[in-house]
Amino acid sequence: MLINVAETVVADALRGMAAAHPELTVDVENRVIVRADAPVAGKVALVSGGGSGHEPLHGGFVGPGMLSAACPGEVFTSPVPDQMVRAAAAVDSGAGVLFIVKNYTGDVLNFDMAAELAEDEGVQVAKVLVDDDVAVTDSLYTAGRRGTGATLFVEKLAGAAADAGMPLERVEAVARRVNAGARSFGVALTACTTPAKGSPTFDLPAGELELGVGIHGEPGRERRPMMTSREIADFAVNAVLEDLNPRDPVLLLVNGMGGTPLLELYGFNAEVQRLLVERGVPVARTLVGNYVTSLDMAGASVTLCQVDEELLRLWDAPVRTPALRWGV
Amino acid sequence: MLINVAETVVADALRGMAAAHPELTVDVENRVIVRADAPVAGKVALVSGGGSGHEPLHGGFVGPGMLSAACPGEVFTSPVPDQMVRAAAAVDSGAGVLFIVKNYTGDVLNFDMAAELAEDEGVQVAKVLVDDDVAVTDSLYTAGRRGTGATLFVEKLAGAAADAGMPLERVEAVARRVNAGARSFGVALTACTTPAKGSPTFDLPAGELELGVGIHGEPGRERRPMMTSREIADFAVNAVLEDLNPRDPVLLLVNGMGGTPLLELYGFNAEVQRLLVERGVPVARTLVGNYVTSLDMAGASVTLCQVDEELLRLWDAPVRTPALRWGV
Amino acid sequence: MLDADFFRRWLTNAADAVDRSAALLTELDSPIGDADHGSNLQRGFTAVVVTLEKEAPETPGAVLTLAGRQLISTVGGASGPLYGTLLRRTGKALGDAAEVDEATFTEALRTGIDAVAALGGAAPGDKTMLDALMPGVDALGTSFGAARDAAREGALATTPLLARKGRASYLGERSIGHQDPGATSAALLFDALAETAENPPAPGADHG
Amino acid sequence: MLDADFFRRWLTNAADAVDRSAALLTELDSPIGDADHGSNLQRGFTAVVVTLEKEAPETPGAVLTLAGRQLISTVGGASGPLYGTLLRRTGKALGDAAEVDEATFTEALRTGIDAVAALGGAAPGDKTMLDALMPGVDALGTSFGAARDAAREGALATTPLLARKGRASYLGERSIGHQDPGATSAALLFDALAETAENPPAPGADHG
Ligand SMILES: Nc1ncnc2c1ncn2[C@@H]1O[C@H](COP(=O)(O)OP(=O)(O)O)[C@@H](O)[C@H]1O
Ligand SMILES: Nc1ncnc2c1ncn2[C@@H]1O[C@H](COP(=O)(O)OP(=O)(O)O)[C@@H](O)[C@H]1O
Ligand SMILES: [Mg+2]
Ligand SMILES: [Mg+2]
Ligand SMILES: [Mg+2]
Ligand SMILES: [Mg+2]
Repeated sequence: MLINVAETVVADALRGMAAAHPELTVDVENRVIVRADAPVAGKVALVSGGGSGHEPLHGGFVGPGMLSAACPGEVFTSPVPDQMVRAAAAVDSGAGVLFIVKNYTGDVLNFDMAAELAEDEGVQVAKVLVDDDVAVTDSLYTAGRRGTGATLFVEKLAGAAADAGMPLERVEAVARRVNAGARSFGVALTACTTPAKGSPTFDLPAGELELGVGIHGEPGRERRPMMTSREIADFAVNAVLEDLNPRDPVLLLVNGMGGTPLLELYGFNAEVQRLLVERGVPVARTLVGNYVTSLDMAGASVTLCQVDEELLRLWDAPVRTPALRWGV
Repeated sequence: MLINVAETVVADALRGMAAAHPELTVDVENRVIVRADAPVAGKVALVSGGGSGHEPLHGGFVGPGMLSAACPGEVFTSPVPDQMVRAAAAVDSGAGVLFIVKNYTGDVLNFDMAAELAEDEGVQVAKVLVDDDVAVTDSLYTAGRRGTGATLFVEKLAGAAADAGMPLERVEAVARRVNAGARSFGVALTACTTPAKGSPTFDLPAGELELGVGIHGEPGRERRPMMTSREIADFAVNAVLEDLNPRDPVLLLVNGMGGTPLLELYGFNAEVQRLLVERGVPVARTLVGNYVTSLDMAGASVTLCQVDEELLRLWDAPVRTPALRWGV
Repeated sequence: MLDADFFRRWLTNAADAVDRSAALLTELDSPIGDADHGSNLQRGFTAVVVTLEKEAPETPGAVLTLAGRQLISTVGGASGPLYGTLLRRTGKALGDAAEVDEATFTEALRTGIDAVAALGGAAPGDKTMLDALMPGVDALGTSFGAARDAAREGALATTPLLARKGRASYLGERSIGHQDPGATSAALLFDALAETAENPPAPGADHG
Repeated sequence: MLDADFFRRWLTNAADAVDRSAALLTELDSPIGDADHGSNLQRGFTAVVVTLEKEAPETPGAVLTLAGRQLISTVGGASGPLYGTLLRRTGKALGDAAEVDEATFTEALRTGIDAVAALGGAAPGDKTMLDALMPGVDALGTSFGAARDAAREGALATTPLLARKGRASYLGERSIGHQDPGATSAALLFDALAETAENPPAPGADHG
């Protein structure tokens, strides 16, 4: 690992972000990344966060048209409520704050506590839970579906809604609509190595892969002998379409877990798109890259997000963040 | 590896690029990626290329403000002259074509042949060689310094010069000036795995690293026990500054080799910038990310590129490519 | 009777135990979690010890409430709010008495554990920290030693369970056969409690 | 006398040899290169065989020129233009004679090898394909078998050399102790040449 010591990994990264991105205000000590022009008068603010190790999520999505602030926790560990309260206070213009929370016990509990505290301080807070991962059965017997790739769509589309001047309830409604129409499935070809552990989080021999993994270096639902890109695409797309029957066109995210070369990701995208054509699912926009990662894990995930005309317009709306940029 | 078979990796990736980027015209069979609006009347065109496995270099840099076309070879193998000739014909508006060539025997020989052939076909061709890697002594006893991270700067700044309407000689002069003022140094924490070989290109035990690597999975100049991010930054920055004594401010690229998480890269950037402050080198702009990669290799490189006012203006000029985007 | 110093020593002993077992906890969190439980608790309990030293709260309730708040502010993850709530609610239940007897503490701890169950929505048998906390507090009526043994057994007994809460639940059947890291750290807390009770400070020692 | 068919068979044998040794060539290209020499040549020679079959050039010169052009168009890397130039220039030097004698071929091959040296700027001893090509062509005056042996020895003798050209030169001293992949493939070409000469086609066989 290219680190100093495990204990300073997050602080070191924040110092590096501060140096690279003058358009962000990075509070290294309190671990809050805020767009430098916050609060933006009259606009709803978006705060997200979660464990570190998923970069560019979330810090790389802070900026006009997307997040107002991000709270990075320790590697794979939800941030603490203090961070979210501080972020909310920094970005609230009076129009309220939307917390975007991936559905993990830790994230949910910490954001819940933060919401209470922030409201005590007079900030109007709404929350949206992202739970798009079809590998987990959403039942009483699990912590519920995990939040993975759809987080990018929720953050972008709700960010555009806020940018368009929508009030908090409407921004929240957009976020919920996006999450409701988005599903993901991920595979791992290797485990990842966390700084604290210093060795792979689980044992995955070359020549095998894990189907249905999340983004925290956990093993998936099932181990299989290595499959081809085409077979993996087949499995992932089928898993997603079993759960989502899109009537509208979709946004497609072919996401790398961090250690998979872009060359392979693009090849994987070719297979995914071929299948979607076969299945009659029109792809309105495609994003290929390492956006919601698990440190150095090799693997990929497929997220489909169905979009009506309004959501598509919000997707195309300008965004200017370190990792996602288009429009003016 | 997330692939079908080694033989189709490049073609598969090109199909995936075509599906993801409607703003590019991708000729999968002939392996040429061209911006869809080429040729652009009155403007000099830029053609680059090299082995695949370095993505987003070069295909991800095709678009307004940067490359007109890219020619991807097999993994780590220079493309063939036929590709470059075809690319040149597709993008030449009559104002001439600049070939941007990384200094490797294969790239140089193939681009040289292509230049002759393209000129036979009536295209005015200029060439610029990128050779920024200080790990290689530039002497009669080597193939000369390698082209690595500076390629991004040459492609961006010459692209902006062409976009500004400069004639071929001036675009070429800009490219040469950029290369002359740019130096890089890279380290590897792991080897990479090419599809054709299917196993790491060299043996690097955990707990050791290679100093002075290129971008083709070759070992470096020297193997050492693992160093901290700070020590590696120290070594890299010193190696670069031994060869480059910048009077002007610099553009800084803290580049990931592909397998190093963004979290670690930002931490590494913090160390690099701390050192540059200590050494009195003003950093005008910073770019942190996986831009010039070696498949899944873990590691990073540091590139400094000194810029006068004109070059800084060209850096800030708009660019709209899959991997680099800013301005309008 | 248990005074503020007793609880301070408990938490200090717990911090030491977490330090010693951090690698083990993270190791247990690898096959069925995300390999951070040890470093999470280490960060939290280190901060607790520092805060208790600095703020020197003077009642058992204040010690536990402060420690709980500190865990919430430094741990993150699932275990931060859960352990934080455990201590905070236990502390609140103790009120501002200068000393409490064992029965009062047992009842307060049960309140804290109930708060954990309410917050996390887990029940005994779901393969979580509750599987050590519940038997631990149940045996506390008998003795500190009995509580230690019961919590330890509870932690060990999580191995054959199918996880229904927390990250391990994502694994479904594959969560079976692994000991729950949170139950293991919960057992450490009872360990430290027994250790604290069994090793009273030398009379006349400076209680800070 | 050597006719077009002889050269076609040479290149077909060479393609077979490259196929058989592709993994070895890539393996040799790993410690001091970029692990692609085997797949590079395999791609190229496969294409050469296909083209020769399709276009059926009728003179030795035309066979070699076409094969060289095909290598340039399909191999890429350093070896593509170098081996392509080798065959193309050798072919050009043979002119359009329908048959050539061994001495003429030897001289033409020397021209081709000189073109490789001029193009790549390498000298003997630089640890490149030239270290097998040069001794090979020098011994060709004696016999095809002698050329094979000399080229093979030349390839083996690259092991202790310090590389001064190509990727291996980036390694400096660390290039010492590894056999050069390009010299190894060059020896394969002489191998295939000897094999071709030693196994004339059965009289009356269809020469396509
Ligand atoms: N809903 C819950 N109720 C009670 N305990 C839980 C719950 N979810 C998780 N836990 C406990 O938390 C432990 C994991 O803590 P930790 O690894 O620090 O957090 P995270 O899972 O966020 O990485 C689990 O082993 C389990 O004992
Ligand atoms: N300048 C040169 N002159 C002659 N031969 C060279 C030169 N550079 C490289 N070679 C030969 O090419 C071989 C490598 O070929 P290959 O691996 O196919 O290309 P690349 O180095 O571009 O990956 C080397 O082993 C060496 O024999
Ligand atoms: Mg965690
Ligand atoms: Mg090569
Ligand atoms: Mg954990
Ligand atoms: Mg090679």
